[in-house]
Amino acid sequence: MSEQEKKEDVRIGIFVCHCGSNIGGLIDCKALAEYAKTLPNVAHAEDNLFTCSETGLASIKKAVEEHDLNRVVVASCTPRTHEPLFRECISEVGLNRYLFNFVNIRDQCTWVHMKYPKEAYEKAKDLIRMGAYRAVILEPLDTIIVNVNPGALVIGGGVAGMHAALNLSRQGFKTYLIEKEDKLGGRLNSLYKLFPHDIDASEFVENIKNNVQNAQNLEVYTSSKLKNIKGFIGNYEVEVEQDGKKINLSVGAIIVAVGASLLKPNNLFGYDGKNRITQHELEPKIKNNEINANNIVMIQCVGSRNDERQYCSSVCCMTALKNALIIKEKKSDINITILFRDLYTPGIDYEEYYKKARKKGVLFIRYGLDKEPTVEGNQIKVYNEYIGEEIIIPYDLLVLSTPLIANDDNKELAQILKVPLEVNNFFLEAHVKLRPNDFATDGIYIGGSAKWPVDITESITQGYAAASRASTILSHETIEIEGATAYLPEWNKNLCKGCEVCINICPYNAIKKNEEDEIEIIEALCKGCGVCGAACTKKAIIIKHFTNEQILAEIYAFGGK
Amino acid sequence: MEEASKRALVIGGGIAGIQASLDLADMGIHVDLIEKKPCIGGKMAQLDKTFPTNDCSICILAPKLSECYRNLNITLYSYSEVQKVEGIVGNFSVEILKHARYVKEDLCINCGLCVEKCPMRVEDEFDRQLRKRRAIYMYYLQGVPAIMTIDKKNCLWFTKEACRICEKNCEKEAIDFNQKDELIKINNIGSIIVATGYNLIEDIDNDILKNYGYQKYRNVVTALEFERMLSASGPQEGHIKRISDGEEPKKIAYLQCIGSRTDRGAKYCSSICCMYTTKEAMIAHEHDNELESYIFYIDMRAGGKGFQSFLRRGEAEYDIKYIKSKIAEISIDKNESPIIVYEDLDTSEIKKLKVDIVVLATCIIPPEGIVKLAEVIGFELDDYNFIKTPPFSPVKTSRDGIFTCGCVHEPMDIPRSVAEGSSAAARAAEIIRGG
Amino acid sequence: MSVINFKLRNQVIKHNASLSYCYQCSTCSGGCPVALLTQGKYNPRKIIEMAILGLQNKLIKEPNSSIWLCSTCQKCVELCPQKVELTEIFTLLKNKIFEDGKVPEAFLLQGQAILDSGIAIPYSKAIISRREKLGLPEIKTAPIKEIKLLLKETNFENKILKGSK
Amino acid sequence: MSYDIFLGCVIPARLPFLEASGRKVFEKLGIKLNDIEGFSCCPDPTGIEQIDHKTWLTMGARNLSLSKRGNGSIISFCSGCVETLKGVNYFMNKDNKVKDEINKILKKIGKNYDGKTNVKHFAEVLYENLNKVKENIVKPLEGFKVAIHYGCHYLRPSEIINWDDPFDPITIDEIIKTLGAESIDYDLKMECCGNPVEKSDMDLSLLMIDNKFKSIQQSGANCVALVCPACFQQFDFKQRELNKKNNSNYKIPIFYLSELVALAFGYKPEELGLKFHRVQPKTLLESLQFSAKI
Repeated sequence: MSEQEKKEDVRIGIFVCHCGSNIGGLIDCKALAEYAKTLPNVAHAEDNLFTCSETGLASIKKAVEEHDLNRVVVASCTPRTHEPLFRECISEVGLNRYLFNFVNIRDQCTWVHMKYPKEAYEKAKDLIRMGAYRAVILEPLDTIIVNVNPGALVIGGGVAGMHAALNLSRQGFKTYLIEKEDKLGGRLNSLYKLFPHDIDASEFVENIKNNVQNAQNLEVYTSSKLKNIKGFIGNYEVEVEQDGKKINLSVGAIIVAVGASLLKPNNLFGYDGKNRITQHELEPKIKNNEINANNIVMIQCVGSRNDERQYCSSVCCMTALKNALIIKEKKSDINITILFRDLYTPGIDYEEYYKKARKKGVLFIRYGLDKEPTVEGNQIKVYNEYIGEEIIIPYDLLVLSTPLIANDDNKELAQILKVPLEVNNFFLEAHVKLRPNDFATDGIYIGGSAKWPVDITESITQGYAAASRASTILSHETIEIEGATAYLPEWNKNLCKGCEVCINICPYNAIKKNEEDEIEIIEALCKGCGVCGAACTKKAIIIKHFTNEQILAEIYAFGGK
Repeated sequence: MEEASKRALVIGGGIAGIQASLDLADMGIHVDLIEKKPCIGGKMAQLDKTFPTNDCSICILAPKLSECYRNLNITLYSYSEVQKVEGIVGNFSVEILKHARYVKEDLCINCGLCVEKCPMRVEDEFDRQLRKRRAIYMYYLQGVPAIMTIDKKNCLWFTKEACRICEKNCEKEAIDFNQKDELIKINNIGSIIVATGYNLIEDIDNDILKNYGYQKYRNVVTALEFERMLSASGPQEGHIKRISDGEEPKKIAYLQCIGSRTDRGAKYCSSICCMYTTKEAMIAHEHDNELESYIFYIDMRAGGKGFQSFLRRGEAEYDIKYIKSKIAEISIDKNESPIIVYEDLDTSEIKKLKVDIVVLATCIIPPEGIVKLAEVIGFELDDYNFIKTPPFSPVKTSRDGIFTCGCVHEPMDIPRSVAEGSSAAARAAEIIRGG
Repeated sequence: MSVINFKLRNQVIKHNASLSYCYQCSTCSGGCPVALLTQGKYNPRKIIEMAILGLQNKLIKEPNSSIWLCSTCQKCVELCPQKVELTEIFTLLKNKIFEDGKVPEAFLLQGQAILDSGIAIPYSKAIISRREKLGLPEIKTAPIKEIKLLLKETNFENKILKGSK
Repeated sequence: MSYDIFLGCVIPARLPFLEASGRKVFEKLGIKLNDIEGFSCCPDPTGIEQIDHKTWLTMGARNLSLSKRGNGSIISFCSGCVETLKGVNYFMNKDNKVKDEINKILKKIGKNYDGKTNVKHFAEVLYENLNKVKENIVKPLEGFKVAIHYGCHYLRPSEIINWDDPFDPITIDEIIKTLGAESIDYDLKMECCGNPVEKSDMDLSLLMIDNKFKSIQQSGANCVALVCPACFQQFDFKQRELNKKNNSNYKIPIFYLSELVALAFGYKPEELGLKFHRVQPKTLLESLQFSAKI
């Protein structure tokens, strides 16, 4: 039995954070700290305006030293964003990082009980007491150190994927780029010119493809699909299928850059693929000088920004402007009308581009979602809210701007990689704001339109960004991973009856049977989610850092008062 | 060719520069991070919450600030500016001017005693002049590094050779009036990332805000000022009050495109205002669920992830009224309540709307000092003095080995700034690793 | 229901390119003193949109067009974020109405006076004597023959006649 | 210093007393005004220009071509004339095609206009000679609480007028203050007086000036100063009409800027023909110890 379990040796420090007014604005943090002092084994308690600030961290360290603390409890926001910081902090003053307990009194207390300050205060007291009782029996744990394979897999050979792969290979990492089509380039292959500089798409894409072909450390597999994946951060075993044959690759990190697809506007605005076409179908016509219309009407947000598909696809306005401008440049007396809802041209170049389209005489008419244009024969009727009446526009070519949508096979890929999708089936990043190119799963990264519709410039940015994130792993020979894992201790092995429930239930494939037919947990793969421990009928599996005793201590602390 | 050295220089400690620094440091590349202000954090540190998740801004930023401070691969030079850049891609040497804080960094423990005793009251820049600070001060509460700074321009000792009360009260003897600005030279820099952020149009003298009565009418504030008013650690401690009389507002109007998308100011779109305005209206509504919000816009630009749903939520759950109309001018009534005249497009009627506060979504402009920095480093600027980047090389400048990220080259939101920070790090790493 | 008329639209743009930059933000209508007092009966933004769409019937053919309510105070011109020259565009449209012979009478009367005497207000006997009393010099205005010639050249004379019918 | 004086139509033929004060002021300042033979209507930017731009340009260019003595410098007491003449300059100099077209017509009467005649509003010249104005003051206008009405065409379109701030002007305020009077701010200071819409909607025109009067009355001003004969008529003539229509009781004395300058220069009200104002300024002047004899 470790020493820490003897209560007389346990000295807990409790830090109650105001989180500005997020917590302090609703409940009395000073009083909470005073309350904390009355709890058993608590040697010190204080409140801070922001415990996570450098000042707050300094006061934790100071208190650990002054009061000889060996457990630290912070009652504040959420472990999701702040646990690593506090763990790091106490380890800097010599405490094992797992002797820290996080009590969530913001997300799970003041935020959800905003309208009940009194009750929230009482709940915060309960939560702190529970946290303190659990802290008493926390145990020090070691982190797990694993080797890193300095290779990367990039899935998707479009503009984002190619840039990610190029960057990683130039950084010196062995990089594999797989593309499901028979050639690299993605949607760039089907475009004519690229906004906002009207650069020739084929020239641009050929140039990148050349760079990819000539790059050292970079292997390309076209007509290839990811079939299976095993392993964990730093050590992935990847199975790729190319033309029916299997290829096995070993990499340390994976980048998802599979791009997006275009919506086919079947049943929308009389789409017929002839004189009612999509922007995408318009491009080759412009390229081959096949436009023989005098009145062109473009409709924006076809199939997007509605109840079915709420989002703005963000590239269609610029695409329409580009195609309108190119047509106008070729033949200035063609009348082009763009029916839009909100013109999306943020930033410097795009707004300038919009203005250029106006300068060239493109006509813009706004419509509302509740009053969509209607196509009647060779004319379009649209309610013009600016003058409050319906307007008739004759047309001989109707062009529909349809949004980028998630690829059909995103679900399949997400399952293989065990990463989440959002409601529109785009991939879901770890944090919309601050981790835009990470997945919650370490070692797998995301860039480009696979995550959300973006234009080429931003695809490139994100390709590089994902490469950067991958490089933060690949640059190390070894990395530390979470020590709070599931664990089958020697002394519990006799309890295990080999029922394999844990193997079947583990979402990370972290449990298997070894040659002796015994359950073995691969700690590096385990995320400590706890389902195996909960499912184990014989209670053989222990979840480190969330042992039954620790959880029961919390429960008793709550009910036992 | 000489082997490229293992250092990178990042100029600007806002979220873009921080992300670039952290990525490079995590790749094992040493980073020298230069910040002009006394603390890193940039504009994001001044925000209350961030769209579209409405995360508390400083709460999600603070761990990153700490990481920058603690990471052994990052040397942080706060209150410092780049003076000179020599050399070529793969091997630059840089001279940095580190301004004297008149506080010994290794001794100050940010106990605050000096601040308490300082007799001077000075407009607080971080709080957008809505509050007073002292002549010795922490740049902001959660600032990193957590060290005091003496503002020489306002300190009685430097202006009148009197006082020195801070010195007498500092238990750590950290005050040092004899401290001098320091020139620091760093060699072996493989690549430089410029991330000096942005300013806002109210920061420079201009006519554009005059029509809206800004600085004439006390209840007309800019969005960043309002952000400070919302913030728990801001001048109103998280209770929104009218500046004129301290009353809680019941109606707030938000005006978009102030100084942007116009031939009379900046022609470009400031990119972020549509979203942050909705966010501010939501947060204000959370302070008081009877509060009415009106957003006056030209085009609602919400292309980012989750943005459209965010607007829908604003309308449905936070009672935000979106009105397509740009406001010509503002007047006030006897209570200093702003009066807005606008056209209701649905009816063509010209309506008057009296509100308690007007919030102006002012235009992002290039950061102060960018012209000088461009000369020092030798990269090109565009017509507006944003850093010029070539087509489809979003983080590259015109000079080899110099990269950029964040708003210093184009107005953008936080996710894109973060992605660009990583992106610039990737490009710099290519060079440093000889790729 | 009106049909877009690209011909008129392009004519106006050719005359004043600033029309195409209007993005209907309604700064003009919100800032217009007449729009406020007429509750939008006169609405500069709406007239501009009609010009953008080239709605001939509403702009030119309609008698008692609200366009004549513009006070030419030029506030909209100064406010417009896109520097659309509204007053000039309105002038062009009003000129077209004049060609069509449909201007308010007061304008015709002023035109007639100019046609008759070269000045908008003829000198009455009373005024001439008042001028003398005030010690003011006698005014020698333009030779009417010269003005008549000019107004024939600009076709002003014909248009006045057409309007007076 | 000398200018060719362009009187236009309204001032000499309807409000000659405004001309009287103007001439006196400039005489006192030693700025010579040359009378030129043969000017026509400017023509009116709110009238003729609105119905025929080309005619407006042609007649305006003819007028401008006549100014030779004052080195091609015209001064006018009327904001409308100034706008027309500056406007014609603007359009002719902006586009050579316009200049050629107009000169082709002018050729028929043996004239040509090079686009080089300089045009100034009299208030502009006063502001430029503010020191001289100051030197000539013998009777500062103490007690005059002046609601200034700049009038639209004195300021806008700023690209053509190219003088003072179109929304936040200072020049007339400065002149008023120099005279020793007080400039009183009022809510609708920058609003249009409504004169031009008289031609199409009299009620609207009355409503616009009525609002201005209300705002002026609230401000505590005891008189109005302005610089445009159209505005003058609107302000001076419409008070009685409004009183009749609305049972109001407006009696706000309206001064032309030149009249106030002349009073400060020591001219007697009777020399200036102030009696021809419809709203008699007599009571005000008496109360401020100015000669009662009007």
